[in-house]
Amino acid sequence: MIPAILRRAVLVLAAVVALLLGADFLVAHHPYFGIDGLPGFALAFGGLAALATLALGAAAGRLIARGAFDDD
Amino acid sequence: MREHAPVLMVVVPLFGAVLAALVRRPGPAFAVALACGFAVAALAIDLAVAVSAGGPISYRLGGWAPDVGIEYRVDALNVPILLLLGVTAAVATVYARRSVASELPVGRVAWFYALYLLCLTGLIGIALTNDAFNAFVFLEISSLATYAMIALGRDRRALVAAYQYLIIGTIGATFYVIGVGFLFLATGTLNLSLIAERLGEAEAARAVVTGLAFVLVGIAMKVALFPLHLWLPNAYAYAPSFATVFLGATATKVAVYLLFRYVFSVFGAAFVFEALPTGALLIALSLAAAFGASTVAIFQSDVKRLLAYSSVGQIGYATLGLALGNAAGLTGGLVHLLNHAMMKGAAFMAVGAVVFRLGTCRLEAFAGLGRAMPATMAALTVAGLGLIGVPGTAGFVSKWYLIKGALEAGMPWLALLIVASSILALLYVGRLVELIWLRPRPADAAPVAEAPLELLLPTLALAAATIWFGLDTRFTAGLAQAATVGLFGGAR
Amino acid sequence: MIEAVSPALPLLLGAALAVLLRGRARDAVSVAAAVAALGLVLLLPDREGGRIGWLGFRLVTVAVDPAARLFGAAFAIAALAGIVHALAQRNPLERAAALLYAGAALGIVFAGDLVTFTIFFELLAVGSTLVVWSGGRRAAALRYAAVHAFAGALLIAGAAAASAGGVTTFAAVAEAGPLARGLLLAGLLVNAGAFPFSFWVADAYPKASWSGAVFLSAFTTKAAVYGLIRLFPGESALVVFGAATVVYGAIYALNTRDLRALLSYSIVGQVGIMLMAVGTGSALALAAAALHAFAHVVYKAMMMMAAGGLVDAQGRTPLGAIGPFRRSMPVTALVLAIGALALSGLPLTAGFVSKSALSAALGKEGAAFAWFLLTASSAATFLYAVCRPLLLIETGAAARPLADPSPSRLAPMVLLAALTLAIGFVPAALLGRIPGTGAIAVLTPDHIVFQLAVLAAAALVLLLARAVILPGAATLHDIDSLWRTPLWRVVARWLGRPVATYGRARAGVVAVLRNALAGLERQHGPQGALGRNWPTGSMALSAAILLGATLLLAYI
Amino acid sequence: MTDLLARLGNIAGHYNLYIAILLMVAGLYVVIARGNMVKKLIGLSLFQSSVYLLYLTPGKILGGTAPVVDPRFAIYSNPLPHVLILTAIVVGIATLAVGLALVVRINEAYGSIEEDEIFARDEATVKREDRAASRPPRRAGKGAR
Repeated sequence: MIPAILRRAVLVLAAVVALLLGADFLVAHHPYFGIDGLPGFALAFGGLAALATLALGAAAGRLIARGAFDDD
Repeated sequence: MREHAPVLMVVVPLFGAVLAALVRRPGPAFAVALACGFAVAALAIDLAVAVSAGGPISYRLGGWAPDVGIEYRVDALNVPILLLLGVTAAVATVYARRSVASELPVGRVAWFYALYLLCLTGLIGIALTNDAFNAFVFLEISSLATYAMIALGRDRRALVAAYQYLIIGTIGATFYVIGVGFLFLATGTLNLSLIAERLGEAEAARAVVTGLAFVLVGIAMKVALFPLHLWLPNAYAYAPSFATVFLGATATKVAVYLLFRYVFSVFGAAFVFEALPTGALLIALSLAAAFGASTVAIFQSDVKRLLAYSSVGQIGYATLGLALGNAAGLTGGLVHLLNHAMMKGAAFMAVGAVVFRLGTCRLEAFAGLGRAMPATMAALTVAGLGLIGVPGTAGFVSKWYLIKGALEAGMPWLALLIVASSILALLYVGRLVELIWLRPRPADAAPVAEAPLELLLPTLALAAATIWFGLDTRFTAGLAQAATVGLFGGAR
Repeated sequence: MIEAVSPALPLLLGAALAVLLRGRARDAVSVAAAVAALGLVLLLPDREGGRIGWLGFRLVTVAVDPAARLFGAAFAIAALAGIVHALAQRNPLERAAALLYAGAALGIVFAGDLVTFTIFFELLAVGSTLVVWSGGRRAAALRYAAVHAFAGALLIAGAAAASAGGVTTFAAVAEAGPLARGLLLAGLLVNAGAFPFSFWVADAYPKASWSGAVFLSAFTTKAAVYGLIRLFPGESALVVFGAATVVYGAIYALNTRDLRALLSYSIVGQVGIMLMAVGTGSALALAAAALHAFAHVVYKAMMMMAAGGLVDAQGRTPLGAIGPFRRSMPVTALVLAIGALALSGLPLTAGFVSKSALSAALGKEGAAFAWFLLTASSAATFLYAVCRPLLLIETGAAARPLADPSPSRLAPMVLLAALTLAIGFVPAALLGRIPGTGAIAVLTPDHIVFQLAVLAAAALVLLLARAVILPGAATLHDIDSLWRTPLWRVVARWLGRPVATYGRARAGVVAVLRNALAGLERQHGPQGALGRNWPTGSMALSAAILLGATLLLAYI
Repeated sequence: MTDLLARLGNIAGHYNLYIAILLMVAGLYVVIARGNMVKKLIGLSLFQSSVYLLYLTPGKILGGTAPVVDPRFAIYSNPLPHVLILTAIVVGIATLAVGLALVVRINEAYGSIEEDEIFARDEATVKREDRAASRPPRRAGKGAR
């Protein structure tokens, strides 16, 4: 993958995130648990979840990688 | 006319046999056989209706009272057997024409039908009669016709098989008649119902036990109970295909019926299982049959022989039901007679159709046949599933009752063994199914057409019955349950 | 009259006919069977019908309620789309197996008692095994068969134990003992592919044919979810199993390099979500689980079709190889994209609708753990279904000229994609038909912003942390590695012993088995003691001995 | 002493039963021990004949007459066993006839009536068939792999 495209993608995503953060202050929330009604919660939680998933996946990946296609 | 239905059932095929022998030509002889087959089926249905409506029918031959003359008796126990014989005769005879014509020289076809009708006469007679000695005579009528029918097979090994069966069958029948002699000495009568009544007050208990042993072992040889089964595989394998179909569906079943009759309505289950170690012995032999014969079936290279060994194993289930001695087991044993007749009839018919098309029934010949003869092979597959006891087929119903019977008898290990023995059936059927559906047809094999309609329709009918009676158990299980109730009501 | 006809019936009949018929007749019968099944699902009245007495049981083959109709509709749609998609498949066994498989799935859904339910589950195992088998990978099919024989045995044993009192209704399960419940639950969890029984899903599904995988993705796991809704609503253990399954699905999907394996792992992950909802147990949660199953069947079936097109075109589906297909197979690529977005729950897709329903149900129940995990799983799904594949795509030309598959394979994909979008655009059309879910507002600004924010943040994190992007492997170790590469081989390696020890031991075991078989054949084969021809005299002797033994036993 | 004599007389009085048992066992022995198919059938006939004797023995009453309906005779032998055995003899003859016919056919087909020789020939047939059958499929099997 060409890094230039990636850099542009990061910029676009950052813009989208900023936009969503703004929108989050405008919409009316219907929280179930309180914390999920805070503006920006979804962004923070999504990012944390992604980080945790990546960390877990990478850690587990070393254990479970098996190699070539199994041909039986 | 209707009150003579019991005797007509015997007389019609008997005279049919004479007629078939007299006409000498294949066409008319087949017509006679077909007419007799349907007449017998109609009479059997008529009798079944009459018995379910009005209770047991007693028919006195020549008007003599039972203790002097011969009595035919139709009750809940032999109605299923009569239906089995009648329906098999009707369905199988349709199958007969092309199959017999292709396997026998023209000059012998009429004789073959005469023998077939004689055999049918004998089997119906055994099922109908309430006279111990009369049963022996019918046993010999059917056996003699069977020996000759087997000997008509194309392979010369058929002759040896017929000879072996003749020796063993005669020894069995003689054992039986010796046993009947002891019973006659002890009770002074040959009527089964009267024997049953008088056994209680008989003084010579030793004679009664000896008679019981002779009768049971004698019938067991006809049943092909495990160590006495050695005549059966060759007889079935080398007989003409139609003879195999008919005998495989009926002959041993009638013998098992006779066993049921003696054990439950003559001697009474209590006496049989107390006086002799019958229960334990029969369970051991039945299991030996279910495991031993089924294992042998796995290694066969001739499909008729494979199915014949499977018959020995399956008969083990019927006798197992008897040996359990409780209502569920008995129902299972009886219903298995009917179900096995359907499944094995369909299987042997399908194999007969292969013989018709290919002239052989060696295992290799079945490779890839699923593409060439899909309907026939589908019927064979359904029958095979029934033999395994897959839910939704008739075979499952009988095993269900057997397992129930084993659990009720406090023998859960036996229930497990019944299930385990099904795995053996899975192996020999699986071997066939894999060959038929998953192997390619050998490149140098000649093209094969689907079996002709005359062979296909009866085959499919029995295969459909295997599924139908696996789903709708009211009829078969109902018949068997009615018989069981009758037996336990009548048992002393 | 119609209320007595189970939707399974036309499909099972079609399976039987598919064995016998050939060519166009078989195609016509297959499609007609699927259409008839779908028609029955939609037309059956909401009550019990089709009672049969069997072996003393009262079997109810048709019992319709909203959940049954929803699952039934999903299965019937998948069956119809799958059959049309598979019209180009010339393997006769697979057609019959697929019809049997679909029929069994519908039979499960409309079963009104435990016995019927169990019987159809066994049929389901048979049908699905045959579908895997007809893909041509025999060893995988045998492993699949072993797992499902085990699961089937658990179910039968559980059903037998639960109905020991003679009552075979579903309600009897609630009052059954711990053994019966445990067996049934285990049997259903294996079928659902719940952790730790998930290994078989990604082992078998990628090895099916291009057309067979569609059926596999639709039926078995979701039928098990249906079974759990019926038998174990509110069983708290399901939340634990579901959570573990969600985590498992995410980890494995993130590490695989194979498209169809990724789809299989994502099935497992989504089933995990459904399990958590079933475990929560409120009426709304159960309805939401059913809704998610419906949506998932629809978009996963179309993704499997699209993946099947790639498999067919190049034989294997490593994620990176999607690149060259984008231009030459535009429809396939588009369907795959819509599916991936629906899987991640992007607004305006069916996935967003069902995830909103789940979120509402879990939230209203106060099931915080399940709710947060569900939300996190949306982020994780977006990572493995959309972002990571995009990063892995290799550019370059395809090895050979490629094109979208034939119309009979393209049309079902496109229609299912349209359905996915239609549900996403007009959620009320579907929600209004399910009792209890009509009140859920899906396309509200806060829901949309929430979901978009979760996904965008996750994507940004992945892009920033792309140094750790997971290269993955073609195949992954799973629980089944324990017996597929025997434990003692691993132990031997740890101990530093040469692996030859293992090889020698294996050769020894094989030799022992071979000898045992030869011995069995010596005994039972045509020349063996039990199988050979015996002289007449010995037959007579055995009769005499039996008689003698009987008499002797009688007198002592 | 008289008691013993009476018992001996009683035992001796059953001599026809002993003969029946002797015939039965001898007949069965011949069936079991002889490989010649005709001799087997002779043994079978002996075996069946023993049954005739077994039935007839209790039917005869010492001092009884033939079963003729006449006021002068009060004691007569039971006619039923005689009738039964008449039937059994017919059955026996039929069996023997079928058996002998089979042996004739076997002799024509195999050129022998010794069971072990016939088995040896059958075994050779089976081996030939297996060989013939195993060749082409093996080739086809390899091609299919």
